[in-house]
Amino acid sequence: MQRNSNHPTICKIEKVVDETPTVRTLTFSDDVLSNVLPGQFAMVWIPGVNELPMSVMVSEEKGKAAFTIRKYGEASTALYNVKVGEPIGIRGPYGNSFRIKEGKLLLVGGGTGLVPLMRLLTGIKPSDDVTLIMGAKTQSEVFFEDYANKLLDHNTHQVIVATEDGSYGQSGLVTDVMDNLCQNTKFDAVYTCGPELMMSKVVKIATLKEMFVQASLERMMKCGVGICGSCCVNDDLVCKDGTIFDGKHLLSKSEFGHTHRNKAGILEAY
Amino acid sequence: MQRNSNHPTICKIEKVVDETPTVRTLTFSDDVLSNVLPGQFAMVWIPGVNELPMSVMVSEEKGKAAFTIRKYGEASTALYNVKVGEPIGIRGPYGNSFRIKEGKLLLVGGGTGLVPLMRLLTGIKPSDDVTLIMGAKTQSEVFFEDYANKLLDHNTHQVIVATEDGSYGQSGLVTDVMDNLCQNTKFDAVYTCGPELMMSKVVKIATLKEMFVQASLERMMKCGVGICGSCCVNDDLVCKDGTIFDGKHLLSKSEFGHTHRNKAGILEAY
Amino acid sequence: MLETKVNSSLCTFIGSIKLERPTILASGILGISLDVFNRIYHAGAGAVVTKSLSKEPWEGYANPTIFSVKGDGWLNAVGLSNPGAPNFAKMIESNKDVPIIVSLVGSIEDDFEFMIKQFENTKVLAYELNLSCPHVAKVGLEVGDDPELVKKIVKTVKSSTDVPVIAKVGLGTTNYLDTVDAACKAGIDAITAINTLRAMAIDVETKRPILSNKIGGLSGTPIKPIAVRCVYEISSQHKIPIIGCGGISSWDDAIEFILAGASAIQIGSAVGDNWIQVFDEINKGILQYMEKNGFSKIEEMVGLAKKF
Amino acid sequence: MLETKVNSSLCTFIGSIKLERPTILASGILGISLDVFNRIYHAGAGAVVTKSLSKEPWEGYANPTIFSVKGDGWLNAVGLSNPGAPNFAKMIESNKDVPIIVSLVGSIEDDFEFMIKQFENTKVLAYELNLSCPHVAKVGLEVGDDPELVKKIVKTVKSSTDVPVIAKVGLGTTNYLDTVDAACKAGIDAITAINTLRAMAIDVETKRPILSNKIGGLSGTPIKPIAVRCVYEISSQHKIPIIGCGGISSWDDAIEFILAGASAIQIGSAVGDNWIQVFDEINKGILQYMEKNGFSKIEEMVGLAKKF
Ligand SMILES: Cc1cc2nc3c(=O)[nH]c(=O)nc-3n(C[C@H](O)[C@H](O)[C@H](O)COP(=O)(O)OP(=O)(O)OC[C@H]3O[C@@H](n4cnc5c(N)ncnc54)[C@H](O)[C@@H]3O)c2cc1C
Ligand SMILES: Cc1cc2nc3c(=O)[nH]c(=O)nc-3n(C[C@H](O)[C@H](O)[C@H](O)COP(=O)(O)OP(=O)(O)OC[C@H]3O[C@@H](n4cnc5c(N)ncnc54)[C@H](O)[C@@H]3O)c2cc1C
Ligand SMILES: Cc1cc2nc3c(=O)[nH]c(=O)nc-3n(C[C@H](O)[C@H](O)[C@H](O)COP(=O)(O)O)c2cc1C
Ligand SMILES: Cc1cc2nc3c(=O)[nH]c(=O)nc-3n(C[C@H](O)[C@H](O)[C@H](O)COP(=O)(O)O)c2cc1C
Ligand code: FES
Ligand code: FES
Repeated sequence: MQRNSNHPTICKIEKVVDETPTVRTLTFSDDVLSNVLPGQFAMVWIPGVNELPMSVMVSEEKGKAAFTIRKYGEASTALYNVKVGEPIGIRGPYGNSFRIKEGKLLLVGGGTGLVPLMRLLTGIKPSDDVTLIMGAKTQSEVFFEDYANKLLDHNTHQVIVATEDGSYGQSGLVTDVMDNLCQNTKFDAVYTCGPELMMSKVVKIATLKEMFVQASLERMMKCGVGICGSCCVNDDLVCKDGTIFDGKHLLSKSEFGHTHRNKAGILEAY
Repeated sequence: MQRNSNHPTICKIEKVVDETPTVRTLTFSDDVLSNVLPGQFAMVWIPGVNELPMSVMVSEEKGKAAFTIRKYGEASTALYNVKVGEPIGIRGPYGNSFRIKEGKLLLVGGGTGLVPLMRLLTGIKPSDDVTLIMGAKTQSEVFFEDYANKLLDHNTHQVIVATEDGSYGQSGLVTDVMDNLCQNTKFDAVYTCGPELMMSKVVKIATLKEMFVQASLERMMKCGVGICGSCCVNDDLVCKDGTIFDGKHLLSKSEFGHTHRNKAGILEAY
Repeated sequence: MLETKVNSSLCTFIGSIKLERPTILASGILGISLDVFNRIYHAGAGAVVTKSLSKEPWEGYANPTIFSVKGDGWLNAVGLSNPGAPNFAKMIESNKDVPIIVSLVGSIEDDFEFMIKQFENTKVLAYELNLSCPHVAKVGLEVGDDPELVKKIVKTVKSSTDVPVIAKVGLGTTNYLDTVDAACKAGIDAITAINTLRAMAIDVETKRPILSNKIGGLSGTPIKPIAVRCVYEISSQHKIPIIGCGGISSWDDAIEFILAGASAIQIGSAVGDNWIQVFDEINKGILQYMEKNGFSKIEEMVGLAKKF
Repeated sequence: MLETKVNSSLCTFIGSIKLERPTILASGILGISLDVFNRIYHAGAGAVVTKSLSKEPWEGYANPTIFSVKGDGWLNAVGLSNPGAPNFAKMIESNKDVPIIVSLVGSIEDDFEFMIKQFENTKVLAYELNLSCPHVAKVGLEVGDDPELVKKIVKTVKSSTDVPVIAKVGLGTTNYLDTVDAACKAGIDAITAINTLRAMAIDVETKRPILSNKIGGLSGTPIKPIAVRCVYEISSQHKIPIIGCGGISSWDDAIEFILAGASAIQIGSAVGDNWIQVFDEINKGILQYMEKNGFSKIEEMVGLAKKF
């Protein structure tokens, strides 16, 4: 069987790790997905249930890749529940990747939005000075803190956790933390992934301070290849033109941070 | 337009040369056909008329190839009549090629069967000692004599012409000439192409004298790629397993030299 | 601006519908947002067809809804997800520049009449009736397979609007030429041929049909020779203008449809393979072909293959 | 000897027809000579189907009759050239080893009855009625599109012979499932699905249809998803054994058809792409798949995709 990157290839889950009570990482062997660019995603088929776009998570083992899933609706919960030895289908990788700059880098992530940022960390230079702000509702929902510190072992770095309820790390939103940090520090680049309202704020702060910023967008996706149109943000197709866009570009789009489309393609406010 | 070797590619005829009152050479530009192996053929589409298998003839110009056609039935006559600037379609090249040996080589050709032998001459070593016997009904039907001599300029060689009516060269059949020659000379290899009864005789003579011999067969062809079955000789498909076969192999086939199939696939005696 | 955008040789007529360029975005491809229509128009498309719209919004089927198969084909069963005609009409109200063909899907005359009313105040180049989606019950091909119903629908639609109306046909369980015939008799202005072909893929590892709807529609390169045949057959039997669709991904594909009898062509799956520059590439290729072959207008080429 | 030739796991039953291996040479492919049948059988095919035979010898159409198209497809209009049933019967009289399925084409019951008589003294594994060739007038698909005529033909044939009879169906201008239904009601033993699909290619340089018959049949990779769908539909509606055919070129294609409901599969165009080792390659792939997935018999896999 010849691989066709737009046709589901079956992989068996080899390892399941609970990151938090609602977030799990499923690891599997796949040469193609183990080598994606930071920010790229795959369409993941849960046989008999649905197919979902998922950022490709780093695996420490060669030839392996992973997905880190928050259980949410029917489809993500089904994927979350896939057991070791069970099959999923993957197609891709799709999407562009972060333009990785050098120097003082700021990464701002929330929830599973941390996934593409983790892979980004595997692509930076040892000379970079990296600040990662990661957000969660509460202490038990914090994940990837240790892993981020480990990936940044050889860099000047700080990993700041912010919880909304203040149960761990700093209290409040990641954007509050960012706002504070940016009073005194100018970063060479800011990268963000997470809830769109959060990203919208990150982009605005960074742009105000004239810092280069990129955000990775999420939209309803069906094809992942620029056919169905379901992922559009104004005239951009997130799957094909993105998922990563420059902040300046995003601020020119009336839909960014305001609306997204539902399954019928109707615009809904965030 | 991407080339597909099994789909007709259109070429325009650039030169027409009359070889005899019934034989013409049409030259055209085509990189692929200019580089075929000796013995390979193409399927040639005469738009609106038919498509015929044709051995690919050598052209002296780089990037060009040719067909040398005897006008015979409707299709070959239509091809014969294609004018400079008119289009034909070609697909291929198809078929295997002669296994070229070294030393004393004997080539025996009749009519347009000389075409693959001419290309074979372009592939031999300067150290080879080459004898070419070419047959024709009568003087006016002799062609490629000068061209063969030219191709063999740097070799020890002789080109012997035999006409059935004795109007030119030796009188009689090429096989008579061959029989005589082989009384005293053992060739390292014999190659033949032409009417099947002639080839059958050549193969027999060579085999009797324990000389390596290969013949290039002609059969009704539709697909050229081993689908339609119309070109079969016992369990061989001439287009795919041939057109060139070793003499020993051919002598084990009850149909070689005896029968061929018509358009309906019915066996007919030669 | 692209050179092909201002070249009058590329201008074509589908009956009374005039297009600056013969390349049209097919229905269901990127077809849910006015901003995207603008982008595709400016990328070179002569017109865009909307996603097929129904009276009410439809969510469509669960994923997987689209993936590719061997031989450069695509299989889809999106399930006609769309925001519904009323929402959509509102969204494109502000349209000024883009030649938009509104695709409609429904089960009976009244559905179509209702939807057309929604677009009364909107700039619409033409309507395309989807009589051919092969994987949604009671609409599309199930309508197209019933020539009597088609006749009724076309009559109703034609009496509800002055905008030209196109019928999009496909291969179903009756003779599609009867459907074409019914549409022509009822006064249709043009025919689009063809839609996707009913098809399926099974994953051998999980042993399941891959599409959530199990059966879907095949599009792209694989269906081209079938679509060319249909355009040739329709144009051999009717004087109706034809829009060719099915597997067009390069300029020579487009020319093949034009020679078979199409006055314009639609491009769908190729957008997934070659992205939206495909329109400009095909336009350029058509222009070069016309220059090389001494044609000055698209219509000079339409149906030339029928001569033989 | 090939390892797959003696492996009983590959054995399959098409109703009462037992095959050592599930891979069959499709009709019209290399199908005119007993010596070639022997070769293909020994290369791994579980059976061979002859070229479709008519009462009289037919010359078929002028070339071009076969060429390939984009997407790994083939277009052909050979025009059912064949030596005629009487000549052919004589030729295969000496057959001892090869499981030969004789394909027959005709317009009325009597044609088929006449032809079957010719084979009375010949070892024939089964007859396959070609109700689906899409490019020759008055036979093939024109017969298959008429379920009443199909019923008559099948009844006549079934009463003329004890050898199992298979009907080969394709997609025409009526619902092919009605044809299947008619054949089943008349007592057919199995269904082969599908034949080539009516299609066409035009050369843009000469502006001509390439096939001398203009319209022909599309085969190979492009039609696979359509063929899989048909096998799935037939097996979902009827208890009849099915032979899957259309675009099979690798073991996973074969498995896809088996999961859809086929008890055996036929291979046509892939012979042109991969030559006759394709039978052995596919047999080996099926065996490996069976081992990996814990199947010990083909029949355990037949129709598994219908569960979902
Ligand atoms: C590029 C990209 C990368 C993503 N990466 C991750 C990741 O690494 N981890 C993770 O947990 N989640 C990720 N998601 C989100 C994920 O795809 C699902 O949207 C989410 O898991 C909720 O799905 P659900 O079907 O369970 O919820 P549902 O209850 O069905 O839907 C909840 C909401 O999720 C969104 N949604 C549902 N289906 C889709 C779909 N096919 N495409 C996009 N959005 C959809 C819609 O906004 C919907 O309203 C990513 C999304 C995108 C677009
Ligand atoms: C591999 C190969 C290479 C050939 N090379 C040349 C060549 O270089 N020059 C040349 O003049 N001829 C060549 N021929 C012969 C040529 O293809 C024609 O057979 C011949 O020109 C007569 O064709 P016709 O249609 O004009 O005659 P017709 O009157 O139609 O047929 C006369 C006889 O030609 C043979 N024939 C017809 N059509 C075909 C066909 N499609 N395939 C094979 N045989 C056919 C049949 O035996 C037929 O009875 C070659 C044939 C083959 C198989
Ligand atoms: C994902 C997808 C969605 C489609 N949706 C529609 C639709 O809503 N209405 C319609 O008439 N055709 C629809 N089609 C069919 C296309 O418009 C077109 O007829 C078909 O894909 C063949 O063209 P192509 O080979 O260029 O893709 C859809 C096709 C695809 C691939
Ligand atoms: C050159 C050619 C000739 C064919 N002739 C016949 C025929 O005589 N009878 C028949 O039933 N099918 C005929 N077919 C159809 C094949 O048997 C088969 O159904 C079809 O090609 C699809 O299978 P494939 O995709 O594996 O080729 C022919 C196909 C080709 C390509
Ligand atoms: S997901 Fe289909 S266009 Fe982006
Ligand atoms: S010409 Fe068709 S098999 Fe040889």
